[in-house]
Amino acid sequence: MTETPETLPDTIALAMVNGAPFTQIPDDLYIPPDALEVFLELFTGPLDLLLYLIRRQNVDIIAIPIAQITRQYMVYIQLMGDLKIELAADYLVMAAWLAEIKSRMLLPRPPDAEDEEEDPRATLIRRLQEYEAIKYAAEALEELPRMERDFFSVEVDTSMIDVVQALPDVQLSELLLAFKGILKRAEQLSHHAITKEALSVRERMSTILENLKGTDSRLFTELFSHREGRSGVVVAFLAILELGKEGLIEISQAEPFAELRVRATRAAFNAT
Amino acid sequence: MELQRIIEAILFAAKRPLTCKQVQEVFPELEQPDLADIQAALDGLVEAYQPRGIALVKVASGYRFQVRSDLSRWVARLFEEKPPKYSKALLETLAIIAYRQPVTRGDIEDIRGVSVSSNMIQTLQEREWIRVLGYKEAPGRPALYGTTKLFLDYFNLSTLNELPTLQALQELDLPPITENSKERA
Amino acid sequence: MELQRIIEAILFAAKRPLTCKQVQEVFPELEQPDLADIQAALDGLVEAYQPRGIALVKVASGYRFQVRSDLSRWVARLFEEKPPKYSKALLETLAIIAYRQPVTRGDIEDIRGVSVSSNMIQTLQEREWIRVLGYKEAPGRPALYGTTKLFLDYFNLSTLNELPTLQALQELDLPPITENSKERA
Repeated sequence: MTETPETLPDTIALAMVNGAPFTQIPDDLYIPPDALEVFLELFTGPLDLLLYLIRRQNVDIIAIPIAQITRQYMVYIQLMGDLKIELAADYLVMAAWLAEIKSRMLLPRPPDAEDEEEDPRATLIRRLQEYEAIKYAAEALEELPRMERDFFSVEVDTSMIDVVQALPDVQLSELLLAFKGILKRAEQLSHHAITKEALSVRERMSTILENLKGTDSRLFTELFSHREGRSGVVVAFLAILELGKEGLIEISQAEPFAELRVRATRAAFNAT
Repeated sequence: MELQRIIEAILFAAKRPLTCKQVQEVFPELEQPDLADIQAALDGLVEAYQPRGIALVKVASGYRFQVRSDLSRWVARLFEEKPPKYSKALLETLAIIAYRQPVTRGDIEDIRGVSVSSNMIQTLQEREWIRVLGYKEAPGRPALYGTTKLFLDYFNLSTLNELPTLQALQELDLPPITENSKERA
Repeated sequence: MELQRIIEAILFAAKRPLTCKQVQEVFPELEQPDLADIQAALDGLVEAYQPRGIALVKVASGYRFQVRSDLSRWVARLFEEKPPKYSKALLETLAIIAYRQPVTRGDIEDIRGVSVSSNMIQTLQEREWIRVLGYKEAPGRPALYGTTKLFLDYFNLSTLNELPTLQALQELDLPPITENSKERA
């Protein structure tokens, strides 16, 4: 903190206070008026300014000379106001508080009240101490070695590294849940009901279409496997009927009692 | 040795390749080392990093540190992002194809009541979970989709019959899938 | 030694500090080394880089390589921009959050004796030095702020305990008012 001259020649009016020339400067307080604004910017708030005033007296916070500090503080506030320097409301709040403490200390107190009522200085001192601790902590923080100033991050080139992006993972339950949702919605839509067909028929439909792929046609009987037993044959049969109904296959008979032949409809299999 | 340490720090912090000349210019004017000394320091660094997991290499625009190529398969895993999640729409589409195959896109749209994007179909095809079984004899000759063997494998099914029947499905009490339950597992 | 090389490459490529556990997770599930082995490799790396221009250090979110501080004056010249400066007000606010967390904005204002601008809180949040830990059960449910690991990382600390000790508050034993009010003014 910069040192400032102790006093001014007392003939020069420093400012006008309440219409009267203000020439008396409290001890240890002189700041050139045009530097007041800059001076105020040095402080982060009223507690900081108060601390400064206290520290300049070289006294301990605990032994804070309330009346004196309050007077000095008020002079600053007054000066700022007179010079039309916009002052944060926080400074005025502090001024009011200091004035209150001072007046309370001047009032005679009944002896029995002493225990209950806290010393009005205590709260102020407590706050000053608390603030001072933080002020020093902030200064220590500023001194701590830190990134971008005292340390620099290092980086190596990784552009040559190929990264294979993993594909989303799906649980079967998610799939079933999705289908359940569809069923629920479908039930509500009267125009489209999902027939509760056995899944095996749908699967067989896929298999049969697959089988017909790349061939001109197959014998009807080739589409069945006896190893599957009766139910397998029924499934295959239902699948063939369903495929026929959906126009995906054609079933033909060259002549009466000839074997049935099944072929995929013309459109079907020129892709994949 | 001190010069080497400084240059080493500069190259690591630079985040871009630096030439000998550029390294020199990082030094204040009056303290700039000779290019020959810088080159010697760089050569020393290349040597010093020989046994290490990273290497100082010279590329077109200068010297840079990079991960050694024999280690890139380990490092690559650092950059693998968590796989994205499929949309509900995509799962529905896949479920319809699984249960109702062979189906056309139109069929899926009818069932879902909303249009199905080509993107979604493409994603499922790229994943090789669905394929075109054929084309339907109908205006526009729409493709008929079905699931693949890979689909069954992925979901650990040996046949589609292992999927719950519609009846069973409606009775099934599936826990809702939440983001968390999957990630924290 | 091979493990050390792999971990070295991973740490250099990561662009952020990694913990032992995070290093382990970079390895494929079946090839994950023991944490003890990883720790040994890390210790070995710290040692190996002792004479070099960069150092492997442990900060709050893990291990990272960084330029040694004695070389920072050279490295700083690489960057045209000056390192950001932080105002006293911002540092005070940050100090209160660091030492007194969890705190509300009201608490900060009480200690500093001035109102705290939203801007300042926002700046600290954008730097990811502070975050909302929760909300206080009080009128208006004000946010409770605390510092992040990134804050510690930035200041090269591994835990909050490494912050400089806060000046202890003196015991209050006030002299009686009567004496004090007759001040030497």
